[in-house]
Amino acid sequence: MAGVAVSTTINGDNVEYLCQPDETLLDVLRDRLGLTGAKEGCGTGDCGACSIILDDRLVCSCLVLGAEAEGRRVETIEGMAHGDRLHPLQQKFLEHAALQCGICTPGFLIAAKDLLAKNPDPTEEEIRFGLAGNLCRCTGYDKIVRAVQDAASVMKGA
Amino acid sequence: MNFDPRYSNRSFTSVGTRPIRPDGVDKVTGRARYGADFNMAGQLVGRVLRSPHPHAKIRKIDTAKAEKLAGVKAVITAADLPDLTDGDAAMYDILDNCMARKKALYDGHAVAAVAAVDARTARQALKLIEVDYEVLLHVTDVDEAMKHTAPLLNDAIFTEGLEEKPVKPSNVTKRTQFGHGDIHEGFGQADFVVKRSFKTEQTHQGYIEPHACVASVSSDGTADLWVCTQGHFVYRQHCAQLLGMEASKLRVTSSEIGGGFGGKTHVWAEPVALALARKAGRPVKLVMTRDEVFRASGPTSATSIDVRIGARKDGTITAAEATLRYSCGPYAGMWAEIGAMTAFACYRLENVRTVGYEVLVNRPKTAAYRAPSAPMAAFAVESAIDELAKEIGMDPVEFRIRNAAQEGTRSSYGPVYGPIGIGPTLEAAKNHPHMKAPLGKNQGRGMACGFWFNFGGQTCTDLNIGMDGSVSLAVGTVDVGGSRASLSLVAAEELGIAYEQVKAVVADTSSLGYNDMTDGSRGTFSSSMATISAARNTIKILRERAAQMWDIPVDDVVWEKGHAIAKGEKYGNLAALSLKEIAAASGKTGGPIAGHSELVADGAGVSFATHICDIEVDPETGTTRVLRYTVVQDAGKAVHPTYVEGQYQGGAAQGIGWALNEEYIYGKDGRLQNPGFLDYRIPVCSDLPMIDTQILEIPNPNHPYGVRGVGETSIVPPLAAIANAVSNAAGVRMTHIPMSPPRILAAIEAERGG
Amino acid sequence: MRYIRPLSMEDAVGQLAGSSGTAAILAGGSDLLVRMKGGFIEPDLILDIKAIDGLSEIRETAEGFSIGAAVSCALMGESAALKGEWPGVVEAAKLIGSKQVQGRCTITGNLCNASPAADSVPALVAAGAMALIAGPAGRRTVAVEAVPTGPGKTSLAKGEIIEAILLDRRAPRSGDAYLRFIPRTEMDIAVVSAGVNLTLDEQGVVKSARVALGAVAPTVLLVEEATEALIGRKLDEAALERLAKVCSGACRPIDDKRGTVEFRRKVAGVLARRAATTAYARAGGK
Amino acid sequence: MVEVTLWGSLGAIAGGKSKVEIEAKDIRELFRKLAEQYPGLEPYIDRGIAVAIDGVIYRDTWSKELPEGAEIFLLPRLAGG
Repeated sequence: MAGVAVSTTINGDNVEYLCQPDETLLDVLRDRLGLTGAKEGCGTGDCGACSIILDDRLVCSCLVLGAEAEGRRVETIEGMAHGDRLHPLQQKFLEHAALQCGICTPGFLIAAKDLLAKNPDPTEEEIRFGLAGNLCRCTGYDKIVRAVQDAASVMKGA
Repeated sequence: MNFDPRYSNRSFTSVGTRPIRPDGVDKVTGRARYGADFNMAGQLVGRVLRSPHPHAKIRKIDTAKAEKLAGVKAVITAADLPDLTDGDAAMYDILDNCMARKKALYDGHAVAAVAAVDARTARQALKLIEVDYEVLLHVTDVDEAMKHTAPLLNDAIFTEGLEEKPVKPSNVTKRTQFGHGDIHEGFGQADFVVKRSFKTEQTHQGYIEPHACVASVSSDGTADLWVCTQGHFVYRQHCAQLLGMEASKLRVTSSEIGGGFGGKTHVWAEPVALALARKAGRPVKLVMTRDEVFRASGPTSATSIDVRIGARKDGTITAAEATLRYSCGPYAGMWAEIGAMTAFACYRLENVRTVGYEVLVNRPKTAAYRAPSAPMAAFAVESAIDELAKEIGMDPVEFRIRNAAQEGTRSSYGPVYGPIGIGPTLEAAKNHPHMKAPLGKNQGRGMACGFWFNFGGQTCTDLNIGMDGSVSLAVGTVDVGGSRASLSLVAAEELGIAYEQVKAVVADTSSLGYNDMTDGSRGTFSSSMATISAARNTIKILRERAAQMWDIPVDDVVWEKGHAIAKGEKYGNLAALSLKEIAAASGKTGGPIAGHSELVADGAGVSFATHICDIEVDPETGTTRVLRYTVVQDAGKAVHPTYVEGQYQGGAAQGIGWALNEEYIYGKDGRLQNPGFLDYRIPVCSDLPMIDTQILEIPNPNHPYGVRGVGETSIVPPLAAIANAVSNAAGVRMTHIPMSPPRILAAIEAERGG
Repeated sequence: MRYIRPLSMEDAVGQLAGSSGTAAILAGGSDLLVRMKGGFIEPDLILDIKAIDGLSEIRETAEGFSIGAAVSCALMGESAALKGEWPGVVEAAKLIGSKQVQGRCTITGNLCNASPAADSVPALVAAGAMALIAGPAGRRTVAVEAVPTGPGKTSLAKGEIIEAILLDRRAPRSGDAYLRFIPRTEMDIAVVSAGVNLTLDEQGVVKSARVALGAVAPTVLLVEEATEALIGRKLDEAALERLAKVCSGACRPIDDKRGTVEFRRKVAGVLARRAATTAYARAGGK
Repeated sequence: MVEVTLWGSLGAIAGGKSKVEIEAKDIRELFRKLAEQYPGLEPYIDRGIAVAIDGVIYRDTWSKELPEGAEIFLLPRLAGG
């Protein structure tokens, strides 16, 4: 099986890698590039823990082949903070304790970032449906929704 | 060692505040390392071959072809995990569950495993392993399995706990009984009796992180295991015993854990990974797929429960009885026993009897799931209580208040209660605005109570003072939901310093003494007790050092607000010494400063909750919508209230999923039909409303701060609270969990006579 | 195993026609990668069609809309023109999976996966959508309901690729709607679903109607009796009752992990009725 | 002398008694004497029994004293989640 040479942009950096034709982008990120922030909770697009943004679209990286990233822009949780300055969503997740075990948190943050980019002033219902592709088993979602609401109001003010 | 755990009323500076958790930034930046986020040089990929049959004799396993495949470095079967359990039946079951020995006992039972250079090779190797099965008749339903005609899972099992010793083997491993008084007499006094049968389907803990570990075994017998677990010390003990290793040579590091809820209290893949690593001579990473998680780890019991409760016209319960049958998977358990103990624990009963039956079925080995066994029993009992209140014509809250257990009540499982919170949670629920909010068409309100024991157990904590006066707190209870924050607050409280000055870590098994696992809601209860004890031991040393620095008797030194203070007029010119100053001088005053604590935390203090919920039912489709949900629970003392709320909300959400949609669905072929998050439907964000919480604080007399465990009780009432709400909304009593739309619609149609 | 990304439809068809072994077309990948993960398929060739010119576009033509095979459902939701004319089709497309899956999945993939429970298919069938197919013998157009022939099976010949889904321009006073039943609010596969497409005359009487049901038979059902039940009537209670009844009657469902025969039968009628009510209102009926 | 209450199933093994009188000052002595007087209980004790003393449950503490007149209750050792 011949490897596929891929040249892509991840969190603003040019990255080149070789991957197998059937290897998912999630596996490439985690196993080849050491970017383990995206998690594999199911591998079938049902939990959202591996969420990334691919050319401004929110996707599950487990449902994207590594080969497909050629020439595209990938954003992962590792690129969300600027240096030591957290993104407002990250800060609000901490302040609201919107995480318990934290395994779903990177996926939620990426999905919430995409949500606010497209809808800066979402209603509670829009947040709930916007984040319905991300499973959390610890929090009951209450504090996650509140953190996103709070972040949205901070980001609007900024 | 003379630690006094008794509660003393005091005011707090740090405890009760809501700071950001110490592991938080790593978790929001993707830096935190979970089970699958760790790698070792030269690591292989481990994969497990699983039985496709629910019940089959394993005649022969031929691994020759797999071993010859290029890139395969080890293939193991049960033969590579010889029985070293020495008559320990519980350990033997764990071993057999890790790798089937003579029979595959459920769809998904491990039968062999490989380690290969990459995942693709490992997958191919699994296909080359030839297993010769003799397929046997199987049984997956708990009631079916109890019948005399049912296929036997284990012909060496004879039911324990019967008055007459049985002569035939059975799938029922044990009968247990609890209670007091005379129920016949009690029912004789009743004006109203409700008798109902209930069923609950099997659910999974549903943690988002699949089981994952990396194992490495050196030729000198030392080994390392990196693993997501609720109890790395217990994993070490079990792995060492199963593999014939010395515990001290196996260092287990607990990774960040992506949810457990009881499902990570148990070794599944870890002994297999170690055996592969030992055989291959290279580290092995073994990560379960989601499909494997559902098929071969976790689940709780499926149950079948009969309840009978009688009461007088005035609303006094005169007798209560329950028969509870819980599935254990293929190995003996004590799940019905726990159900039988908790069933009526909320009530003050003169005559009560519960009988539990542990039942073997061809399903995965039952594991603990958050207040294990209690939610199903509470579903049955609290449903019947609601129905009885209705028959008597009493408000369901009033009826419960009238019969609630209180301090001095003999519990239905035996001992007499100390100060408890069931009454206060009921009163709070009664006065909650939620209770008075108006309801619309097709909407119903339900409420229910729940009880859980809470545990303590063996706990060991180290508190080290750095040369700069900062504090390292090493605990041995895995942090499953924010306990490092709570324990840092406790250390800060005792030492009288800022929360930020404390850094808590979960130490590996070679760095700290043995700890029981984080289960039974014991994490914060036990480790806070050990942290208080360690901090007090540290303060004693700090006072001694200060006394040395001042050259005065230690008895004249007190510790206040993070400083040593020389007490009395004569020392008026001595400025208080800060922790930092004492630490800086420690090299001259006797060396490093540390406090330790090793204790058995007893007296965990039982916990009670009352939940209220509103549900709307679509009578044409059976769809439900949770409109509003309120949790009232006693925390003893909420150390970090935000995380206490989080436990309440999370437990409620899991209970809502269980009540409405989650279930293991087996086909006639005994295979699990829905081993994935698409068809095993845990609640998503848009399924739930905000979950209101009310924290009550009825101090636990057996903890210095009054802390009780809070993690589990919140999953006990939801099944019943929702069943009561759905029943009220739909106008028909729901007796089968989950109340999925087809079940609700069928019940409505049956009620209509349609 | 090979991964290739052709730049033209001719190249794609040639690669596909010339391939030996299993070939898989990759557009959104939300079904393909799941099947690969589960070990149900190990393709020798993965043909990524997203780089083919025009395949990722929604084109408005004089006849209507041409939705390229690589257009994500999220993109469909962002097309005001498409949503304006075919709200039912768009809402069906927007129900597939999560936001994450929306960013990848396509209605063509949904059609070719040939699941009886596919969300967009009943809406497309009700809409009378056509599939434009490119193959070694040139191009052909077929009704979408002719594509799936059974669970997991299609009528596409070797080397054939669906290039686009075609929707007509709307006649005045037309409306469509799609509803599905799932136990959760999101992230589920339809237990039963209904798509309804209506055109009314100036009096609000139904002139033409197409009703399609999902997950109640091996392929999506176009219910002829439902058309009969609606045409020539205003959507009064009696018409709706009759619609629900014929839809329930037309079902040939099975018991499975997602629902029972009785449940699907009953709810098919309920959904058809509710979807028809919405479609009627969208068509301007009162 | 303390009076010890056994839970239902345990009582059956101790000859149908729900309460037994034992001369024991702490949990360790209680277990030893119970095993001597009711050999059927030994496997249960080996597997683990919890002792509730005046309502407080102790799981592992041999040295815990049994005060005269205290309510002593034996319970199964439980699992948690």
